[in-house]
Amino acid sequence: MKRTELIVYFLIVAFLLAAYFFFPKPLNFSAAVSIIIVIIMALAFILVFVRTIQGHFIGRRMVFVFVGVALLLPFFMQFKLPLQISPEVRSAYDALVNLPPGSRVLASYDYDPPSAPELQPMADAFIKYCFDHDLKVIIMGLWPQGPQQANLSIEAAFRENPPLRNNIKYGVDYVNLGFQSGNEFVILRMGESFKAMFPTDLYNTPYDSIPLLKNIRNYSNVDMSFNFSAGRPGAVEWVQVAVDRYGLRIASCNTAVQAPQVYPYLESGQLLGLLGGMSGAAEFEDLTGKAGKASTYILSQSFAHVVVILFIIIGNVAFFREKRTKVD
Amino acid sequence: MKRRIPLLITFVVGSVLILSVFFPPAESWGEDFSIFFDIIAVFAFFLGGGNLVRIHGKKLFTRKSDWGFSVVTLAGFFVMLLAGLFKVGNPAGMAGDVTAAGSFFQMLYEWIFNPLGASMYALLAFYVASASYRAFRAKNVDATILLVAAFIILLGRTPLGMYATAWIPDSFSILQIPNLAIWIMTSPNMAGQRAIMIGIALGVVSMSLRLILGVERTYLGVDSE
Amino acid sequence: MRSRRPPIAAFVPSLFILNLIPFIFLTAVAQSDLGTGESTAMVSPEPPTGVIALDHVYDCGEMIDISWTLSAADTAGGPVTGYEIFRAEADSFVSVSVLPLGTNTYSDEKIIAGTPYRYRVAALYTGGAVLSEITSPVSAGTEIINWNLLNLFVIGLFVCGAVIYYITHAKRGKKLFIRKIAGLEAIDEAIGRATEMGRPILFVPGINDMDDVQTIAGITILGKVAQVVAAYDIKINMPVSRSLVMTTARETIKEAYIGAGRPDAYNDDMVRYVTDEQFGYVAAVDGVMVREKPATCFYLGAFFAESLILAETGNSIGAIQIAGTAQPAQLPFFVAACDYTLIGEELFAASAYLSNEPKQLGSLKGQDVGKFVAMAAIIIGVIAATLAEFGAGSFFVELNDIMHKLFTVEN
Amino acid sequence: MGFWEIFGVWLAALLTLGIISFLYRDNAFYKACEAIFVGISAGYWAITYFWDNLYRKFYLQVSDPAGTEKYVPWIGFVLGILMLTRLFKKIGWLSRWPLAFIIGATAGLYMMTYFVSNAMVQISASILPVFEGSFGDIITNLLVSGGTFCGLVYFFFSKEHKGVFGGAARVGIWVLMLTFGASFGYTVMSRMSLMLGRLDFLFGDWLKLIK
Repeated sequence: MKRTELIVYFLIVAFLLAAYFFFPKPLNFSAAVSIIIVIIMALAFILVFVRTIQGHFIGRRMVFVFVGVALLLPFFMQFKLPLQISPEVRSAYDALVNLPPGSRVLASYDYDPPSAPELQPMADAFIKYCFDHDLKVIIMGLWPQGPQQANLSIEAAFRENPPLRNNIKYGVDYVNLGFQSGNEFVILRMGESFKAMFPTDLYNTPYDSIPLLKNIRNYSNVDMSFNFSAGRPGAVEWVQVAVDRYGLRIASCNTAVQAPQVYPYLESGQLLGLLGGMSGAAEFEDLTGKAGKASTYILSQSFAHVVVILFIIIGNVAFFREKRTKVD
Repeated sequence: MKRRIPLLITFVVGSVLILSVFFPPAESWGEDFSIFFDIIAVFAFFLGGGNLVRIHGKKLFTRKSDWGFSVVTLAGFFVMLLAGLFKVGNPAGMAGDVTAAGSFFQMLYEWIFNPLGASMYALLAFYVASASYRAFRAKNVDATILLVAAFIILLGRTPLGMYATAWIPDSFSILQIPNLAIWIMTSPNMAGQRAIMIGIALGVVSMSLRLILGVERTYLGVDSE
Repeated sequence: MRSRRPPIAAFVPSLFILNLIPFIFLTAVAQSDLGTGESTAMVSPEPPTGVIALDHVYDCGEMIDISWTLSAADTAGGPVTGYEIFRAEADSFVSVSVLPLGTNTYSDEKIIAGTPYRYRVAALYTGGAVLSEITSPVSAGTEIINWNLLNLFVIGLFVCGAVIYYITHAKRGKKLFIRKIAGLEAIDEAIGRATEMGRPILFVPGINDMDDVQTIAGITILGKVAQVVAAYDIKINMPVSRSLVMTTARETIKEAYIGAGRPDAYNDDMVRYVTDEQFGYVAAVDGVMVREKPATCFYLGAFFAESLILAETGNSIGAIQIAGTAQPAQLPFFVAACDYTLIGEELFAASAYLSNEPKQLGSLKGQDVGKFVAMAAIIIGVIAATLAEFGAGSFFVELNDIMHKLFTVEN
Repeated sequence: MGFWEIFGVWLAALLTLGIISFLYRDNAFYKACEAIFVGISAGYWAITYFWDNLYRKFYLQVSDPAGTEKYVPWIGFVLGILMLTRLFKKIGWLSRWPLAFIIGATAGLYMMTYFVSNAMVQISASILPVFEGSFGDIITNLLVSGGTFCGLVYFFFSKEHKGVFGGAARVGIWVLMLTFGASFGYTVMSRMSLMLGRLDFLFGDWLKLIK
């Protein structure tokens, strides 16, 4: 290993340790600092642009640095991206708002950690809203890791509003039924009986001894459903089985990649609403009035997105510059 | 002989499964195959896992360069194996599910397996940028179309695209970048996907027939007779 | 592909019966309502009529289809809230399912083949239910042949027949023209480059097991690549993520070496198992790439998110990269980051193309016939549908109908 | 937080950094992470194979007194044993039987699956009236039908791409490129969010700099 490289590693470790022990927590940049950072980034881009025109092309590592910085720094910034609430998010929110207190909402967590950056903020905002407005939540998962993700949402809600920890009771205000394998067949059989699919909850408590589930036999006993899904099984299966066969009222929360497949169901009215990708999550957070992760994430994502767009432009500048050099 | 029997097996099994679609009583045979396959895969793993242990063991004993990392690999493999086979620390003992929360196996999964996998996956954020930088260049007509499509879609997904083309009157709203992006995704994109999918289907039909009829047989290896 | 429906009745039967109790009770109430007509303030709506139960055709005795005419009171704002299906083996009716309003069909899958059942349908309304007439007994039977799939059979037979015809046709020595496929033309060049540079070749057959046709396609191409590799004595490095793929790949490479007359040069270590885990495998292959710096990388098989990780790492070491997959979602990444990409169908055609055997090339001609059928179907179908829309005569309406029937696979 | 939880977070954080360091270049830190990952994940899959496939799909099925179709797992078992004959030189050729079985079955099964879901369904979905709706819709319909048609022309193997045919193939390639560009651009955003998850872990759960 070269000496300079060792020094760099050492500096990185030193920085991280310093961050761990000495930095203020949480770290927040003031608005002025944030603006300065954005300006510095813009200047850096202009520099790269000029250098490229001069014939000095940057390598892939430089691209990595720009993407990394664009993704990381917005975490500490206090900006808020101006959001235009899209109608499908609005209608999902309205459906939730119109539920009277005490209504029962089924929440299916059909995703795993890799999709969490997009879906977790939606789920967190949803759980917070339900707990604040006395909606009873029945959680389940068609993906093995879904119920764990739900517990993270609940933990986040408690952390943000500690008194809830005493007011919200497991088994009365919410319940986590756990995971059941079988994809759409689970949805189908739940149309007959939840209990047949979930004889016990996540913690092996029998279905019948959970107060919240006393009068809940199947979809006809829940008032609405939210589905957080990253693929198959997910929103499409819920619509095809639970909505079409059993008339469940459902709003769906999807990753950006999956959203286009779900849009047709929104247009046909089979879905009450749709939250798509990070922007959907941020808009939903905006509506519930609790800025959460998505409001930060969307900033990072937009920054990185712009970086990619700018690099495509720079790449083309580099290409034409190179071509001209060859002709010369 | 040693080659003819396998060819016969391929032919019989393949054609029976093709025809089973048309006969309701035989409909479930495809699923039986997946059970066979899952069980065969276990035995195959003896060969694969054995190969892993052998390669790293050899590196270790011959003290090849980087043999230290082979020790780590072997240690990881056997620790995971023991933790899973004997369900170490499982709250429900041997009766519990192997991935039960609190078991040593699950802890290793959460602390090591998961962060490593997620980080490897996350590298894509950087690679997607470097690939766009390098590949989306207007080198020729094909590459330019690739570039333009990608660029419009990228712009369409940021507020930038909206502001840049907000001046276009509503009667030509299709030309506004966000609408254009949606149109590309739903129309030309669909045409391309369809052509690819139909092509794939025919390619699979043709290759399957070559395999079933024994025209393609490289995979069968050597006839030592 | 149709799959066997899991036996739903087998699912927690005891709980199921418990759940029926309220239904039976409800039914009893409903019947008494009919008799006295006084226990609810509301007038009971009209019952569903014309209930018919039929054995679901072309299955293994798994289903009985029930259909009925909606209750006359099933209107927007009307009293009916839904329907409930009841079934009886002997005398006592049990509830099978509750359905939303506006439904007039149901397929009962919780049955035993051969047992006769009778059905009746209740229209539910707030405060009670009204029952339809009872159907005559029907039992689910097994049909040997699924005539619903006749169209699939005919078209499939035609396409397969074309492939087989050209395979046998080519055997008789008829010369066939096959266009150049850039990615495959490049294979020789890519291997030649490895020879010149004295660096190894990396071959990645995707991350799926042998039960995926794409992996098999990758392995068949490996067979052709290995022939060249064996002839020039280049090092081939093949980390794999599935044990079965490892054994198959070994057989394939060994075959090539024996074919080249150099069985001693073959070594089992050319193919090695890494791990089944997607990203663990990618981490290891990335390591191999940056350490051994292969001159050429092949990615042929089923790929998922790792496609771009592999292709970008391969690009950073300056390797020539030839990729091919039938995962439509990953093709863009390969096209962007690799030198050559076999797009979908080309992946499956590759081994035939490379073999240069008339029989194999014949199969390519055969699949072109399939494409021709597809193109013709689209053109005729679109024209017929368009003209039918314009009312250009009953011929086009019928043609449109036929085209749809021909290419719609019923389940 | 207890000691073990803090330990777990630190371990996960270090492993995350190790993998990310690969972006700069290969190094000892990455090699260690790679070695751990390979070992742990191979062990994980071995265990999955054991409990899920061998125990649940084989042992529990054949030992279930009420089970029907018990012979099904046994056939798999015999084929699996044949697979292991590779280890012995003399009877090693027997291992080709299960292989031939798998390849035959995969070919047969996939042929029908792909033919139905990729070819038949897509063709029947393409059969639509073109001149319907607004002017824009008509253009779109024409483009979708024409694009599919030209895309298929591109895949033709047995005819040289010359003249009108070549022109159609050329358009076909453009349609494909449009498709690839669009799908690529579409995925960029979600790929970015993958890294957000890791950064949130590093700077939130580990360093606690993010709320």
